[in-house]
Amino acid sequence: MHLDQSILSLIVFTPLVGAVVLALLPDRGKLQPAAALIVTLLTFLFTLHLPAHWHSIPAGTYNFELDRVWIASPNIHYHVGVDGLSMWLLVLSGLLAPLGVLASWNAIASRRKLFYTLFLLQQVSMLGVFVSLDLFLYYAFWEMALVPMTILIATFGRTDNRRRAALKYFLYAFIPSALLLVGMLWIYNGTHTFDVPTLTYLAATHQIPGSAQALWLASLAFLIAFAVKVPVFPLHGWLSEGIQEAPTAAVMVLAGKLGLYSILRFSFGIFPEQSHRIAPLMIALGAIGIVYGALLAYLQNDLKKLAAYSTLGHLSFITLGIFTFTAMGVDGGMYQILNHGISGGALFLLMGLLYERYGTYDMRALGGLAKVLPWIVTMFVITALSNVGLPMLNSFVGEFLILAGSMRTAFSAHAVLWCVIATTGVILSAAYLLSMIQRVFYGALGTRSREVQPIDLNLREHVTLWPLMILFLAMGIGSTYWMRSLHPLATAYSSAADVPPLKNPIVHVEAETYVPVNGGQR
Amino acid sequence: MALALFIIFGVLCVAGALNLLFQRHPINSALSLVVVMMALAVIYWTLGAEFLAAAQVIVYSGAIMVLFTFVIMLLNAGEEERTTGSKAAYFVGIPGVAGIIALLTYIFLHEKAALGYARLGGSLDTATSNISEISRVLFTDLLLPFEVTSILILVAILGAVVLARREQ
Amino acid sequence: MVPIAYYLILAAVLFSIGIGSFLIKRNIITIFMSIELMLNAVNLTFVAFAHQWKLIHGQIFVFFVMVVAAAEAAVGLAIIIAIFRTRQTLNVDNINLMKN
Amino acid sequence: MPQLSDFHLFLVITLLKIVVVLVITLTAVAYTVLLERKVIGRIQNRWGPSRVGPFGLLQPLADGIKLFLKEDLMPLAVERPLFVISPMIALACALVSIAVVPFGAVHTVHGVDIFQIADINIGLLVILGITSIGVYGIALSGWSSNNKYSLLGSLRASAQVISYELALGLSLVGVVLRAGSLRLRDIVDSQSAHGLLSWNIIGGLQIVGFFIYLMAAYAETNRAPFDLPEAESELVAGYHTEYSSMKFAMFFMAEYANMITVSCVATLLFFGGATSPFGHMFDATGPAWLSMVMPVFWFVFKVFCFLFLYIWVRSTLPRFRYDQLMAFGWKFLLPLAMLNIIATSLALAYHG
Amino acid sequence: MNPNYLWLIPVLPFAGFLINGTLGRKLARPAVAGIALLFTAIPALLVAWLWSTMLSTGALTMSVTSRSWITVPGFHVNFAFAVDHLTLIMLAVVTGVGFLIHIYSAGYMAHEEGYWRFFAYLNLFMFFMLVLVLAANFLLLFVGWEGVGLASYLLIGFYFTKDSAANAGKKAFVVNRIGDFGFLLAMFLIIAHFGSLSFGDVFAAVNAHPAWQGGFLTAIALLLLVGAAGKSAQLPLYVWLPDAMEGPTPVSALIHAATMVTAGVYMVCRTHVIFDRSPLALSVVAIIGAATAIFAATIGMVQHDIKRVLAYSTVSQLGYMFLGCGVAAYSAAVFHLMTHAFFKALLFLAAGSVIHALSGEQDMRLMGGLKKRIPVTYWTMTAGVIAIAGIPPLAGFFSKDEILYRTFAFEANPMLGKLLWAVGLLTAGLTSFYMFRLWYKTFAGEERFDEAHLGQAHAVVHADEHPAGHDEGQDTSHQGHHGVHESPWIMLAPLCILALLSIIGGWIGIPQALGGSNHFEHFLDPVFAATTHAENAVNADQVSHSMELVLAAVSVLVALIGWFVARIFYLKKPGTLGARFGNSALYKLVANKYWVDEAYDATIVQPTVIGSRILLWGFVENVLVNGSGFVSAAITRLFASVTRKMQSGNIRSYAGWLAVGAAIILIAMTASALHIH
Repeated sequence: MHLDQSILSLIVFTPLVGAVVLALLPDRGKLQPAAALIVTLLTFLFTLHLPAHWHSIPAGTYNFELDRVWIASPNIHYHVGVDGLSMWLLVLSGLLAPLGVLASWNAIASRRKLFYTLFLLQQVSMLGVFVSLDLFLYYAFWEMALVPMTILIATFGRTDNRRRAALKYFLYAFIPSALLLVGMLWIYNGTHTFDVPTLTYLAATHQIPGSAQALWLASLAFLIAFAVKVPVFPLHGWLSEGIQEAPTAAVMVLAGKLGLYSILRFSFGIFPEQSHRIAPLMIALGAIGIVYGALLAYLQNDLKKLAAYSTLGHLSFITLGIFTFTAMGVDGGMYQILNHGISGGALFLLMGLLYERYGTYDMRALGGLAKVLPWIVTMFVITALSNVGLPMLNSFVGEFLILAGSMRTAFSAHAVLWCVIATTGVILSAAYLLSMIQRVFYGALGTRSREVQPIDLNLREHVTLWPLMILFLAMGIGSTYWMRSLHPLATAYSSAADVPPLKNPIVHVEAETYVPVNGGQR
Repeated sequence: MALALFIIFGVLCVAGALNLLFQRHPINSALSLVVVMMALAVIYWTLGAEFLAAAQVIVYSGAIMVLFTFVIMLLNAGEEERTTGSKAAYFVGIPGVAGIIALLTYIFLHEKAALGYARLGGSLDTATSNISEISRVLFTDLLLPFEVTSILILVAILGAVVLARREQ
Repeated sequence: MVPIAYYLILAAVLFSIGIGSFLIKRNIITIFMSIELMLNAVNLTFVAFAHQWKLIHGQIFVFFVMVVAAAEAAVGLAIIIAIFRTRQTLNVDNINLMKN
Repeated sequence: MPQLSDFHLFLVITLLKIVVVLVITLTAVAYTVLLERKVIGRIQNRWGPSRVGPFGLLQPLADGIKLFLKEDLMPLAVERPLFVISPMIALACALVSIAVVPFGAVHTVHGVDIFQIADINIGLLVILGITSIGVYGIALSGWSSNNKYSLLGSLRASAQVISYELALGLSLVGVVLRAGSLRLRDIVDSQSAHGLLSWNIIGGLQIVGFFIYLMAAYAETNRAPFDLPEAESELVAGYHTEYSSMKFAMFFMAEYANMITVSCVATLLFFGGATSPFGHMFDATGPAWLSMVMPVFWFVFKVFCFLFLYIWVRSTLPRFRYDQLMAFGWKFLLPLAMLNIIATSLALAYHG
Repeated sequence: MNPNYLWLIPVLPFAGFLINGTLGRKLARPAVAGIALLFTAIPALLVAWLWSTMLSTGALTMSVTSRSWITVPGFHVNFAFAVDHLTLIMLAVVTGVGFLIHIYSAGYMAHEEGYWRFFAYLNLFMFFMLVLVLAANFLLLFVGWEGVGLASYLLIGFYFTKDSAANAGKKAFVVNRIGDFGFLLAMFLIIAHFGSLSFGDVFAAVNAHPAWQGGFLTAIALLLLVGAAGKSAQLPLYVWLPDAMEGPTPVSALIHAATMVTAGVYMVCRTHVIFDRSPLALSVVAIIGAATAIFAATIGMVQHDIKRVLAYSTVSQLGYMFLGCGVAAYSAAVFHLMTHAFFKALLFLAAGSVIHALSGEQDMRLMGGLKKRIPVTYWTMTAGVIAIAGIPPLAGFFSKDEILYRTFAFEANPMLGKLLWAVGLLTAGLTSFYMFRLWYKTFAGEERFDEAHLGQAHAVVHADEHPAGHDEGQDTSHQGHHGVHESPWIMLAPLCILALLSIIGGWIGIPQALGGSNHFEHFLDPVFAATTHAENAVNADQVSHSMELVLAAVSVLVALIGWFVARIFYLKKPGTLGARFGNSALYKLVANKYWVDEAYDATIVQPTVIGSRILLWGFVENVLVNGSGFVSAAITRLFASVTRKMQSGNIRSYAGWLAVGAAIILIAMTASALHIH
């Protein structure tokens, strides 16, 4: 098989093989992290194949496609492929994984085997979600993502509250997933296919059978499952505790990507009209979430909590952007998914470094660290600025496009109002992030920072952080390089009028062609 | 003759099963079960499944039930006590059992004609013998499940050894 | 010529007796045996249907069931032995670790 | 007998066959005992039974009468039904196997083969199956006796039987592979081409399989050197300690019947069964009845040789220790049997 | 000159920033300063070259566009620089003054911890400031806009171990962000209406539609004004600038006086096409400007911290500039911007020199009589004070007078014009007063400082704050040389140059009424052409020339009065004014800066914080969001308490339920099957 066909499978299953290998290796010294590092680097290397061999394609078509029958009846395929969005998400996940391993190098001191095995499994499921073009395959990976993360939180959480946090995370993610499954099966019942391109085509040509009411409910089932995973504003009950407890490597991939990608690919793809219908609500929730997250972040004394609400704010930005259904908003939203992965990831990494040194996330106990940790403070400030959305750094491009799009959206009667509310987010985010910098790094030495011998970044930590810092700048200046491949999708979602042509015309759409296997023998 | 065989061994089956139910000593139950299995082996044979009949005798009667007997002897299990652990078992379960048996019987009788009749001896129209047909399918089409099954057995052996081994 | 339905009814009867025995018996080994009985009942339906459809696969399935039953018996009995060692009883009414 | 339908004729002839074979077998059992006593006596440099009848030939009869007339003791603590039924199981299982053994060339009367009671296409499996059922007799007898020596003996016996059953079964696979059938007639036929040379043990290169079979068979029948269940020095008399009179006789008979069965199987599988060692060399000579009787003669002769071997071994070899027995079975015979299967199948695949 | 060299102008300081930022820690101090100066000097030379090229070729504009920066379907933004005359002036000011201040800093900061950091930040600032002025579209302008805010944040918080400095930096950034909020919204509106952010496209579109008046253009203009007000410290958002004086003095000179804070003025001028279409917005600009001017001036009168006086003076002067913009006298505003850059930078640097001389003392009450001790500083500062006071023929007079005259002659709304002129005039008097007050208190009178203990009091104070060591902070570094001393020449040379500029800088814009030719305004004509044509008509009027003369005389008079008053109260009878008004409510109000900070805190910050703590955190988050989870958990638990009885732990009961369940499923299947039949 040509490499272009097998590359996605290679990407997804390399960590799986790695997980198996790790499970077999002994838990001795740094063997486990070293092996995990090799595996994740290898995966990252594979993901780099994608942008290197990328062909420009119209929306609704996919590169590196591979479509094999998995289960003949029900009609489930092993169908993988990527478009611009999923490609960059793969690369992003590929990049974050080795960084996560490096971040856990010393932070995880016991039960390393369990940690890295679960981490790799989590990686598998996440990569799998991004490449799946079959709903069922996707669902398998989607659910699989839940388990390792839950165990990671429950086992490697920071405080005694970890079990609770893990349970919360699990329930919040799992219960709506059941809705998703029902919605999926309902769709399958009507169309007899799980194939996403086919479903997208059917949806675009209004061929998905079912009453408007039923379609609406199905779309809600999809959206709620995704919105909880994002999380969108009132559904973020799990986020704060989850982020507080999860170890650095896990928290970097905890929120955002999966849910948002799923909304873009499945909610928008399969339920375009229903998504338009709910857009006003989502726009409002996005705007409120931005302000809400920022205000709550401002109140926190705990770094991780602050980061949690900051995450909520950023994800609300993206939600707002993609639901504007303007080319700017959707493009910016997708770009912001990548940005959030990097900026948020860097923030969590740095907080993890502080925690490794000082054993606390409490800002009241820290303070005055700038004097003694010059490199950390430099990185922290740059990261905070990236999160604030300073121009020339990555997040600005996304946030700007999102907000500009929200001003222009046709899907909300009060677009300008929501745009204004959302834009206050730029003030508030500056307020809380700079307060955080000030409380942790400026002023006099805090109680905890006085007790601990300061240690600045070592080589490993430099290696972990520099790629992100360089990416901040690169993605802030050269955004077109990344966004080129996102445009088709953005265009498709912004102008729902024209239907993307389907590469492979579908054959089995009529319900009559479906014959139960032994139905004829009675 | 087929009917005669069926009735003889069918009755033997049911009698054995009921004996299993009513005997209070586990060893008697076990022997009743052996009877059921032997009788079933004959019924298999009448349905043209000679290989299964032999396998039933060797595997079930000769291995599994011996194992049961062994364990009973090893644990020196006595007659069971009449404890009342669960009312649900009686008040819910027995009607459920009755319902199942009644329904299944009803369905099978209802569909009697559709289900057809059994011919004594070979059920396969093909000239090849039952056993070679089984082995052909088993070692060609279903080779993977077959091999997986052998792994299962291996795992079961190891599991049994680990479980039953006395703690050091 | 025996109707296939009779074989199936026989299987149903055996199966029901198996369940009934499961419900009534207290001795865990006997309960285990009733499971075997149920398995056998199901096997009978497989064989009967294999006969009806003239397909060998029913018999092969029975073969697999037997193998699984053997594995299950081995592991199950080992568990019973382990339970007996710790709790000194074979009465399931006294074995309720799952309670609460 | 024109008034009899085919079916009734079949029934009648079969019943007749059963009766004849049973009688012959039981007689054989009785005289095997005598043979054993005589041979062992000679080996131990004494006469053996010689008082009853000429050369002691009526000794089995005397023994039989004695056992029949003895008081049938029923200990108080036994599980009565099982205590009674287990010797029956043991004997029945020992005798039933004979039913599928072809002890002569094919010779039909009214469409019924008179030198074999039942010609089943899974004959070999039937023998294995019935052998495996035989364990119950031993196991139950020991347990129902409610005597710790009996129980230990029966546990030993059944563990031993189950363990060696594996090696036994596997040792036969090579033969089955070569014949391509489980029907005993087919197996015999597969060895009939060139007499001695095409026997499985020589032509089929199953000598390893044969020796595995031989060991396993000795263990299966609880015979020396594997007679641990009846080790007098440790367990009084093993599982039949509490038995007396007829019930004891049944166990006794079962043991020897098993010996005969096992010898039959060995003959059938490895020594060409009822075929002549000279192949078809003398087929044409002699009258028709001779061609009917000669195979039976050859069969009986071969079985006799095996029985003699049994006795010879018993009087020669000492008893194993129990752990040695198990280790020998699991760690030596079983892998060897598997190697034998692999080698055989490879060879067959190479030739085929 | 090849337009591609334009890229070099901002990129070189950025390179300096990168080098100093990454390697500076390991480099020697002269190397650090050398790098920073080199990467500032080259752009300055490039600007000079640019200037000469443009003058010689007569080319009005020069622009350069790179590949796309942000592209989405239907919208794209490039990296694009454009130079016109307005930009050229800004470039000259930024690079020129910036370079001088770099030189000064090399001396001023010589003993500071984090020398490399300081120069890295300064270079970063230069980069962003140059991007800001060179930008050819709104977004790139915004890049510079935010960037200078960042640099300002970093530099204000340079002494980050001091809480006040860190607070001030944060405050500056956040308040600036409020302005940016307006700027962003303005950009969104522009995108929504024009589909482009390029100055060229937008202004061309506006010019092409004369019918567009007010409406959305007013909205855009007002939002831009919010941005400008934030950056240029105008009335509602000025609060950050006085606090920003926590930064090192060269920073105050460069960022918070000469360049960054004028970005708002620059932006209004740059987008004057939009403002011109909205009289309402212009009026608001003018009113805000005037109000800020007088408001800040009043506060400036009573400050004791020398830098704070200058800070309020900056706010006030920026108000003048806004006033100029508001009456569409853009060239006058830019003129004032330029002269202000000269004299305010001078004043700050001189003040820095004073502070340096007094080892970190900033309180004017503890100064006095320094005239003899630091003569160069004294004389240069004098030039600056006279310039800002608006006394001819120094620079401040011409530019300020131009604005006042234009205000008086404001045609669109004569009433408002007269009113604002009055306010401006009053402010001019106040400016003169407080500047001379500063001058007298610093240089004249008796020496009120305790020379023996100079710097030590601060050292003690700071020792309390920083027990960790004596090597921290700005003040302790001055301990090395006790006694009042003149600054080294590396600091004085820039002072002298700036003093010279403050004196002669105004001469390029002498109005025709005073016999000049107003070169400056004509130079800017191409940029403000559309607006200034109308003004020229006024200028052409001889009557207005005489009027202009009268007005100039009045303003000079007011300035002299201010000087005179200051002379009475601070030279002749020091202390009398304080004695009379020291306890009055008015004084307290002014001295406490009208309690604006407190008012903002009480009306905006605290309600937000408390509201979000109680309502959002207490109610929404913990009751609604988390509570919903608890409620659903409780409901589940309720159900479970019933159904769990089924799970008795007895395997037989499980089997019973299993059996009945199987039966039920069978019944259902049978029923449905029969139904189908």
